[in-house]
Amino acid sequence: MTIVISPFVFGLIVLPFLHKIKLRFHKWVGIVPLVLFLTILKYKSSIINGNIVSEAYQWVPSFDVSLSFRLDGLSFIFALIITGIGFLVVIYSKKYMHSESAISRYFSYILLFMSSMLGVVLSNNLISLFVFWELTSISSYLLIGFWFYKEKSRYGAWKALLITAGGGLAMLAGFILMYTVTGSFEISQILSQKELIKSSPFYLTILVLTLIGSFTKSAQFPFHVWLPDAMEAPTPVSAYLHSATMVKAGIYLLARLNPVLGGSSYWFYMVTFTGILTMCYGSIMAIRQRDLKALLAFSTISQLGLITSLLGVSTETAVIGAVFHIINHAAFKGSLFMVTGIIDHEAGTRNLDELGGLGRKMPFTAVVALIGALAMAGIPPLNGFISKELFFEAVLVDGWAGYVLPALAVFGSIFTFIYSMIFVISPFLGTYKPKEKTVHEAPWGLLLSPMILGVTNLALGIYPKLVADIISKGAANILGKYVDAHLSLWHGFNVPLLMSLIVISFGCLLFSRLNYVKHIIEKIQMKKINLNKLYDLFQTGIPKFAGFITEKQMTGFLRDYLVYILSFVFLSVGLTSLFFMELSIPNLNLERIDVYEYVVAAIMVVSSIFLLFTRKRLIAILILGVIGYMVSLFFVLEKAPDLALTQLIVETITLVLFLIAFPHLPEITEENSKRSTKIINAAVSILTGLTVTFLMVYSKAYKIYESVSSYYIDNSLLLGGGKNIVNVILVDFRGFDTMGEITVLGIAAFSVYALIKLRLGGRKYE
Amino acid sequence: MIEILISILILVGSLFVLVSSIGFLRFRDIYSRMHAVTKATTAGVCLTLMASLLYFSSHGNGINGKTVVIILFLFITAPVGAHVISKAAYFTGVPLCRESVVDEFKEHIKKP
Amino acid sequence: MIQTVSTISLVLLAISLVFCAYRAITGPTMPDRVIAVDTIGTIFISIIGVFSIKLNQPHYFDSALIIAILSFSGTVALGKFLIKGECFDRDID
Amino acid sequence: MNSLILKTVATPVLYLIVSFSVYVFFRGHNNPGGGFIAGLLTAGAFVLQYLSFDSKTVKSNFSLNWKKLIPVGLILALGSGLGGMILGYPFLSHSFGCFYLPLIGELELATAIIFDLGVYFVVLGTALTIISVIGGKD
Repeated sequence: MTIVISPFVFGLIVLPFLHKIKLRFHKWVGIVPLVLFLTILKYKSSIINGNIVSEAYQWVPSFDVSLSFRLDGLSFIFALIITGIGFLVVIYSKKYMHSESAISRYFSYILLFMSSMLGVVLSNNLISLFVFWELTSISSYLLIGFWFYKEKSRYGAWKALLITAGGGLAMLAGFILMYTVTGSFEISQILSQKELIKSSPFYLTILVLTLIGSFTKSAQFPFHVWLPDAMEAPTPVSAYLHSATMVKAGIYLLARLNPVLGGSSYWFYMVTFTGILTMCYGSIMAIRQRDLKALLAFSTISQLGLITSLLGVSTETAVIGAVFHIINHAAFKGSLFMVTGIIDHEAGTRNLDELGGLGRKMPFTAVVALIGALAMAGIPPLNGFISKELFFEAVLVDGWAGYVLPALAVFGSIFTFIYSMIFVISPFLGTYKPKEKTVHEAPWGLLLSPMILGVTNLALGIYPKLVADIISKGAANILGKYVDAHLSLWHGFNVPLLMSLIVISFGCLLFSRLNYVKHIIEKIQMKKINLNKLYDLFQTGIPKFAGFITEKQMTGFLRDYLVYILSFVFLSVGLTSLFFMELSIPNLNLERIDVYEYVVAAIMVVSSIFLLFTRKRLIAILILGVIGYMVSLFFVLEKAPDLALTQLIVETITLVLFLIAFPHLPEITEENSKRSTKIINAAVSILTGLTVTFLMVYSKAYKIYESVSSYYIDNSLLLGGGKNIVNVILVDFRGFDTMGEITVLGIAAFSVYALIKLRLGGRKYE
Repeated sequence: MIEILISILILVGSLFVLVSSIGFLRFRDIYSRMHAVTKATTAGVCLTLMASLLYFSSHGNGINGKTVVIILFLFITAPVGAHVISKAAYFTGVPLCRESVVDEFKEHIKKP
Repeated sequence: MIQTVSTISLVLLAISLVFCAYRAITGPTMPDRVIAVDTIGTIFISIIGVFSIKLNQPHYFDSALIIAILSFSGTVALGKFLIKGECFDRDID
Repeated sequence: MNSLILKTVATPVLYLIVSFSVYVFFRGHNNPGGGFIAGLLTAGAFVLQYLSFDSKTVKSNFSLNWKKLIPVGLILALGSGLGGMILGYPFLSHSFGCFYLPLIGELELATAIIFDLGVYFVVLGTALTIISVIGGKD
């Protein structure tokens, strides 16, 4: 718990405060992630021998939502990645952003993100997971839109927020459905009742909703549009959020809920094929990009697709491969993004056409870039190769999928190989194009973190056993049974090795004919149904549609509003009761009504009919007065003194108000409204009248719920200390409602005052 | 004994009210109607209230002051109301009925 | 004895109420209608008086008093309105 | 035109009505009455004032600014609610007790009365703000 909250507290409260008192503290902000990294590492031994560290804090006991945290194998790996990469990014961005003025704001956002990401990974309660999930979306919005004066970054930030938050909502719906099925939000309980969910009728809906949530977050095929635009963020942010951690939240969710939702054929087809499809799509698009960061963005999409497909297969090797690749991807993609940052920082541009021959100028960066790219391409000495092997091995599934999947996998990996080559060769080799800035080796601050990541790539490649035990623990959590991961660089001659050879050979071949390949892709690229256009259409379409509706409805005539409201009342109440409730004419015990009540009722009916045909407004007011008095007389006859009092006073005050307002009202013009509006008005009013009478009669006759008045009768004196039940209810039992009502009254008075003053102000009163 | 007195009061009161409303119905112009209505109805209502005062003092828990207040209030407000309405009627130019003989108010009236 | 008498008087009052309502609706001139509404208020008070006797419930006199008060202010407002077209005038010296 | 009769009657009637509304207010807990009705009653009384005198004199007689009543009422209501919370009860919980006042004798008061007073002021403030704004254009 303290792990999650500390960056939160530090980021949001401490940094701005320090910034105010001009203490340039952000030099040492790196300590926070480092300390966190070490504390999590401390738990390593306890995680290995299997016991789970968990803490819980009551949050909303009535909905049994609690802030409960749980550290097991899977979340241990993710927590390490978040804090480790976080630490490296913070060091990197200290150098990268030092020219930036609002650097403390930048670091508080980064820390906000770190704590919300830790929250997602560590939380054991679905609702707290959702809350942190949305917090990550918000912090990514803030970070992408960091340079808010740039229109592009605002657009990218908004797009990212819209899509991820939208997906989040669907996911919340899924969670609540899960709650209805299993009866608890705690993930540990849900995991233990997985049969219950699998067999429940809601299984498919839960699956689809949760998948939408994770696919939007991990930028899978239909929802990937926001990631390329998110590249407007400062490069360290892209390195941290949009490669290593945030986009992996969706993957984490898939992994965490795998035992519950996984295993069925729906899961296999949906997840695996979206994954493979995203992988191929991402890698193909990556080749066409001219901007280095865009290339990396699409490569992230394809790598995420790869992991999702592995989770889709969810056999033992697949899951081990997925977890291992999560670590590798974080490592090499982080270093590649930082390298791009260095190039951008040094050479001033990220455009591939203008870059070339930087290798001689920046040897170290070139080496680091080479390690990262080779890892991404899956060349033997590096960790990328092992996870690629596992990927190929896992993809060899039985059944017809066993043929399609490997083919697509190889196809995707070929393109992955190509864009990794592009990343290394075009900026660093080739002819040097002179820049206005003299290009020289990056300062140490910038180079340190990518170097560390590069080293980890190499280390994991050569000696994977280093992380084997954590991975087996993580995989065990995903599959829900004991798993022993034996990772080794060399698996001997088998089909995956063959597939890798094909990938490498084809890759080199196609790379040499790159422009030709690009030309082909250009042609088959469907111009019309571009997803981005779809998003923009969605963006502009909705306001226009809303405008259309309001215009149609807000005609300015009070009459039309009434017609809309009343017809809605009739439709919703009248029709539903007609169709859904078995209706029999209830027996109205008429004999109880005395004779003079009929007289009063008759007067009311006659005067209201007369009201219809009055021409002069004053008479109408008077008749209204009469009707009001009759109603209060009814209250008296029905022995309800309180109501009678209130009705009387309100009646007369409104009478006076009408008279006061009279000079302001326009004369009753002879409404020559056409017959059709008259008919509509008549029809609507009659129907509403019928509905209301029906409701009164029906509610009187059928007692569905026993009336609550008995409760008030017997203890209004005991608890409220007053014999007048109505007043005791008003003031004591339902005090809160009365509080609301009087506030509304106050607001009404002020608004009337403001409106009148406004209108009068406009017209100079003599 | 009290019972008889109360019932007489109630009956006389409601008769007064009935007579005044009949008058209200039959008279020809506003001014005479006002005579009938304000005077008789107020008298009728006061009688009924007196009856309820007596009734509650004998049956209920002592004389409740409200009836007295109502009677007092009616005595004050009825004539004032009638005065305002007649002034309004006169100034808005409601004609006196044909039979009316003299209209002293016309001379010393100045248009508002 | 009291019950029967109060019912008779209630019926009488109801009839007079009908007459006033008739006058309120047809009433040739505006002041007629105002007076009609005022008398309806006053008759109302007597109905409440008789009714409370019938039910032996002294609680209704509050509403009766309020009717008296407020029908008076209604009449005055209507009167002023008829004359001047607006009830609240700003300042008359 | 403002007839002299109306002016003379208006003030005594005002006092009558206001005293009646105070009576109704305090009696509210046990039999018909309460903050809402009392508020409206006093508003009615002041309407009569506005009717008989013009708004200038009314403003001079009663220097009360109606708009100020509304926040006062709301604070009272909120205060009585918060009072309960200070003692640890949930928001807006009321208690009642019997007090022996030397003059009046045994009196049974409920804290809800304060809440009712808040309602009284808000209702009074609302009604009169609206009426005075539309009518008096002060």
